[in-house]
Amino acid sequence: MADYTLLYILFAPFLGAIVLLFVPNRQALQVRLVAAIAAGISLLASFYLFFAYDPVKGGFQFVQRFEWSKELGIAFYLGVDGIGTPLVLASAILLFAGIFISWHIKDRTKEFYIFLLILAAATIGVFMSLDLFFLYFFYEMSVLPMYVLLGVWGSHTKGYLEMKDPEGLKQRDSVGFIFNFAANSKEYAAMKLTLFLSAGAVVALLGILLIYKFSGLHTFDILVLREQAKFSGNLATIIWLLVFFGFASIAPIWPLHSWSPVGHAAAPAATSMLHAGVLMKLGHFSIIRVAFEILPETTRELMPIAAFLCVFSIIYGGFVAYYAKDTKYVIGYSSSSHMGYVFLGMAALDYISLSGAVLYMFAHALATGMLFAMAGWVYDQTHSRDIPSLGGLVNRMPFVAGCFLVACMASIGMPGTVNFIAEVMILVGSWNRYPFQVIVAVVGIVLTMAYLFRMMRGLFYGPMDSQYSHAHDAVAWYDRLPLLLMIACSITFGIFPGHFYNVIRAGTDPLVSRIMQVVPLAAQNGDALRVTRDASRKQADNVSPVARHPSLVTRHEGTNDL
Amino acid sequence: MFELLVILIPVLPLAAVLLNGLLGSRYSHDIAHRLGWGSVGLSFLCAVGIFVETLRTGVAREVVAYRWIFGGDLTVNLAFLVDPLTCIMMLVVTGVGFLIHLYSVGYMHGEEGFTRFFTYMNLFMVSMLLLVMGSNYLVLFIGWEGVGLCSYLLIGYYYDRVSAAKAATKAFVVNRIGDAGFLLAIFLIFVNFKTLDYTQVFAQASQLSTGMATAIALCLLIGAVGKSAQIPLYTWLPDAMEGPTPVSALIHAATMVTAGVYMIVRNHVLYDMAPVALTTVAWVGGLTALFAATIGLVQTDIKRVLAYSTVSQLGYMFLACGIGAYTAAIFHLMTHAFFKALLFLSAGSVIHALSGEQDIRNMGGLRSKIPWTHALFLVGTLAIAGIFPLAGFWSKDEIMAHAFTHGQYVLYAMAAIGAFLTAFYMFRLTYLTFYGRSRLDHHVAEHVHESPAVMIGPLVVLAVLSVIGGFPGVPPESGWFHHFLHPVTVAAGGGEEHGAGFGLVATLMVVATAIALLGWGLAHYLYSVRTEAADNLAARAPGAYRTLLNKYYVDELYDFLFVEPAKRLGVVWDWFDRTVIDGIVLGVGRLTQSGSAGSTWIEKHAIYGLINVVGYANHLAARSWRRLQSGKVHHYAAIIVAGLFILVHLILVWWSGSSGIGVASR
Amino acid sequence: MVPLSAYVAVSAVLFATGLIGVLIRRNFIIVLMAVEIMLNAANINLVAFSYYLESMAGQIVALFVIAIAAGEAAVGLAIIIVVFRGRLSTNVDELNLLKW
Amino acid sequence: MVPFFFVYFSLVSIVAGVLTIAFRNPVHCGLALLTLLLHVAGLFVLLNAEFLFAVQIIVYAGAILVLYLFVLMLLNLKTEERYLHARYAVILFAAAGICGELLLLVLRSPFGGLKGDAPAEAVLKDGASYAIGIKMFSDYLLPFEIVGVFLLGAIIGAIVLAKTPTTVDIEQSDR
Repeated sequence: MADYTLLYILFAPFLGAIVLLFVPNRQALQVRLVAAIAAGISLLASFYLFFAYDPVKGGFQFVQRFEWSKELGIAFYLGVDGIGTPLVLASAILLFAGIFISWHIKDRTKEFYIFLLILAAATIGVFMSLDLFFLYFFYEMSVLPMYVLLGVWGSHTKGYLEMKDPEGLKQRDSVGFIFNFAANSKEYAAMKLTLFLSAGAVVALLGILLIYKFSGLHTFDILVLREQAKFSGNLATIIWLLVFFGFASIAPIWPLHSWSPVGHAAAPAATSMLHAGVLMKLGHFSIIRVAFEILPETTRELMPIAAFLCVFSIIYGGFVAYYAKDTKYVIGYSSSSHMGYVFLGMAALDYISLSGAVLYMFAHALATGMLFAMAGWVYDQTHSRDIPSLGGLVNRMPFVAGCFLVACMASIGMPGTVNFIAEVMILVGSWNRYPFQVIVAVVGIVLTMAYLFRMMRGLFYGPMDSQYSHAHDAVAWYDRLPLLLMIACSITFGIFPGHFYNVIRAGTDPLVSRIMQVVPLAAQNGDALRVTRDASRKQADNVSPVARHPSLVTRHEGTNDL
Repeated sequence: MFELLVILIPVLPLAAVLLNGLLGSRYSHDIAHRLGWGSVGLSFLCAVGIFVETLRTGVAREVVAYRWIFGGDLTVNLAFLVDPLTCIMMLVVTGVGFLIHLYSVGYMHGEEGFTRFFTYMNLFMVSMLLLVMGSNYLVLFIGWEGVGLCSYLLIGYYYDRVSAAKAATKAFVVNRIGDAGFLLAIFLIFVNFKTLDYTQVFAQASQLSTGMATAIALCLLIGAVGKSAQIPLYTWLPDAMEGPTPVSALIHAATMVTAGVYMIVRNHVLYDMAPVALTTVAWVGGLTALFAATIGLVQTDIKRVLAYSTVSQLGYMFLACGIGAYTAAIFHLMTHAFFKALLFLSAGSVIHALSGEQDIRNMGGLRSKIPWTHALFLVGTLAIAGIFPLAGFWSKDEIMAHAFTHGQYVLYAMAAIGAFLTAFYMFRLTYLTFYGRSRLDHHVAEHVHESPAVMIGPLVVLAVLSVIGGFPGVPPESGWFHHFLHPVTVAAGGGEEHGAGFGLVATLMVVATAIALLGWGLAHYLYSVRTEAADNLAARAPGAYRTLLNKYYVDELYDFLFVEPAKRLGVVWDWFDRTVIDGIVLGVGRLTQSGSAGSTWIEKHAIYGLINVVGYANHLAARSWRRLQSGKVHHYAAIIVAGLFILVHLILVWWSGSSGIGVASR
Repeated sequence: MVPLSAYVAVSAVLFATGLIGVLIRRNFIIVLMAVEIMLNAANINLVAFSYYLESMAGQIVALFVIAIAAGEAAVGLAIIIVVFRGRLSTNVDELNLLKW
Repeated sequence: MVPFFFVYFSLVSIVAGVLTIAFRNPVHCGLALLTLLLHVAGLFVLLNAEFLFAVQIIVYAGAILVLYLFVLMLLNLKTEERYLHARYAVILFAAAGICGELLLLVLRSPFGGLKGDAPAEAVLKDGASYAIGIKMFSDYLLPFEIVGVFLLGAIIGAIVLAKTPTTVDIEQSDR
């Protein structure tokens, strides 16, 4: 059946960006409407995708395949499983919300929306790519607009002005610059983010190319690779490490996280939302897609690395967030702390915890999206992100304060929000394997609570400085719509997670069984493996891609079909 | 029908929350408060219906509202368990809640954010009902978190006051520490039983090892201690008095803080398997009861005295749980809800009458000015002090008697001293507030007025309940109440012993009454008799005055011997509380801060430094290379030519293996 | 019979002339003219090789080169007009807007 | 006869080229360039390329050079005092040296290549224009079309660039 849902979702923003090229910049409203319509189409289509995905059938659905280069074995190959579907939905929601959050951007509106749409569309592209080449292609494509978005529409961090005087410039050019904590300018942040992520991407690319080269299959097709590619000890380890750390830098796992708070702090609200909300998840998702699918055995051996590092992520991020005085730093570090939970859920390699990790990605996207949106709103109104100097804003902006509270609740995993379910699933599922980490994570929840509510108090409660008396609440429909949309999604899925849960389980269950059970058996039957590989390669030429999917070909019949 | 009623109980307040929360700004306060108390009242009626049904059939039933998380190995339903314990809790929560809602209509009249207040209160009712009705740990936890959230919202109701905002955050954070323990307990339970349903867990509980049972029970205890404000996590409760008085009455006296007790009773199967945990519960309770009571002696804020008294009474309930008297704990929970709500609301009425004055040193002589409030407050005081035959007497006496008959003499002594102190400080409070010379500010005194009927009405009902609320538990240990709760509180294996004879029970009752009367007498003597004597003396003659002054020396002696040490102990413990316990909390905070500072330092100097080294190397390289970018076309052209030249030579070298000159000269 | 190398030599000399012109002249228009000289030198080469290698390709490419030269002249001169309008100069040294 | 014409055309071309870059007055430079173009066209005739000869005269001498002169007149450039680059001597020697070496190189190189299918007789029989036409519209159709598009683009680009800016455009470019 030809179902072009994925193409609609993916190309609506791209087309929107192209249409925007021809809309004159003076017509700001038209520009916004075009962007909103493009994002709206994408959003509706992803809701359809989400509800039309059949968890009983499982596997990759809505598959689209277009040969791109036969010689190199590249195909434009799209499809979603239970892991990709919620993330596509999250991206679409955040894109739609982000368009409205940026409604007040006056400076070069058109270009901003073009880059925002490209960013989001590329992110969506990663989540539905079934071809390593295009996965990497979209991955890079989603990173690069960040540079422009930060560099042009970003904001400087506090203390930047001191950097602009001659003394500061001299200092910036001196060797002492090395130890200058975040040079505070948006350009610095943009540069750092782009270099960091591109470097990570290159490392991951190396891994991907090694897979391509040494699999001997001459294809980038993930499904073929995961069925037939076989890597031996050291090579597998090297590839796994390259892929893991390459992609983990965007996730970001502990020592590779330092681009994220700086980047978040400098970015405009919608960009931070998309970035923290979905771009970070590209890391986890790509690790699942590449490392988990293609190298299950190595994953089982090496995933404790992630379990080890995630402790640092959780605690360290939490502590630094507690100390930070800049609202966006707090949220940024809290994001990197929360990503530790996802890593914990992934590392445990358990049905429940991996599903929890995927659900947490979705939940965190909404929660952190709301937080960044609200921090952006406060910044727009007060031109300050300095928590000690703010306060009492609830008088001026009750609606935003209320939303902020809900966002904090979601972020700490209050029951009734989808975060709670995700958190419980991760922790419950990981307990058997990593009890220590779970205890740390539970402490981390308390820590999250402490810093978020400290920020809540600092921003909204207490006496208000009179200089902020001109601040406005979000009154217009286009200001409220995105917040309400995210809150509604968070709470609705928190109260009715049934379908959501089934969809995710349809994606994670085969994966976990592969990693935990099927592998050793396959390793025993080396000869049979080779035969099967030849046979299935012949099959691959004749049969349509859908039919090749293991869940449709009854994977459990042959234990040797690695 | 039964299912519908059960589901309606939390759904009705939820509907009110949604209406008031989403549309509250569209209509007047009148509609908002009617929705608020009306929904709770209907819930109460439903609860009564359920209660009657349960009384008739006497079986526990489970009602599944809907399947929440389901699939393979993790299934959680949003389900309600209706058994006698739930019935009692539902009645208490909705009943007292309904009265307090009614009261709030008068108390909060004209406040800014009136609708918001009712929204939060109703949300609290929903959460609390989920907490007591849930049939598995996850639903319990939802309610548990929900009440914490509502507590946070309502303490911080006056958000422009820094102290309120701080108290709210403190309450939430301390609660959350407890929640962390609770969450761990849930994981342990899930890992051991692969289910979170009460019935299945309790059915399989016997397979658990003692060590694991102890671990689970202790983790649960951490949660209970945080929620119920026991040592060492009780510090948030006195601060929580920053919220409006009805909130203090509902959340911080009658319902939410008793959630810990409810949880322990609900899980008594697990506790029965872990004697160590049980002993811990008992000692935590006993110590808290005594400790909080002594602090209560020296407080001057009317609500803070009541807050410490709440902590102390919760200690009694924990004590009861710890010695296995689960029914007594629930019994005391119920009577405490009646009289403590009464006390708080009366105190609220006093504050209302005095335009917000809360310091008892600035009160006095209010008996004649607000007679209704006085009478009601007195009933509450008598009830909490344990004067025969009011509600507090029966429940408290039962706990003490149980401790005595089970040989827990130390705990009994602690409870007895606590009871004495309770009587003393409560009557001190009464005397300072309502009797003696008026110490009111004259501006305030002009405006003193009795509260409106909408506030007094609920108080009267609560007063009646405080008087008769103890009778379901008569006679002790075998009253109607005990029979009703018997299926829940008695573990499958054993039963509560009825070892004590009538004589012993009667003696203990007499002793308890004596203790209470002693406390009353002392308070009467110190705060009523003496001051009047001193006043008369000052008026009449200096000689007689001196004589009485000598008598006063005796008082001084008594003071020195009994009151002062007690007071000093109170001061010391208050100091201890402020310095050591708050110090520990602060210390943890400081540690957090220094940890954060350390992390930030590493971030700044190590991680950023490393990255910046790379960046700086690039920077240096770029600075030298950018000279190439002069922007002049000539330079670019020259570079192109040079490049071309090099390229041509490279090609030639590649072709022929020698340089251009070499080729040319060949 | 004129040898191929003679044509190539002429072409090389012309090319060198054009190159030197590009490098040493300050007037933008003359620079463009020098570029035309270089293109012509290339054309001579192409046509000469086309003749000696007996292939039409060289002539066709030369034709394309002429077309490109036309385009280059049009655009280049337009740029000169724009720049001149802003700066009243066609001096190459003063045009350093490309500097970073 | 042919060697004589060759020597004449080449020498005049080279001299005209040198003059083109040497005259102070831009108009004189243009005229020298015209001389060069005409003599290069002559070289084309010697190489059996009549079509190119015509194109060279029509397009180069007729169109491009007129464009140059037109612009020169339009801008009304004065002859400059310092018309050479500041360090022209260095550049001159360097470039001359480089070019000398290149000249040596090209003269000594073997000039190898694939023989085509258009020997002089065949071309002369049907005429160079015919041969080019056949070739151009068969094997080189795509490049031909691309060049067409390219020229169109150049035309549009030249118009857009040289257009007098209106007030609206200024406002827009400020955004």
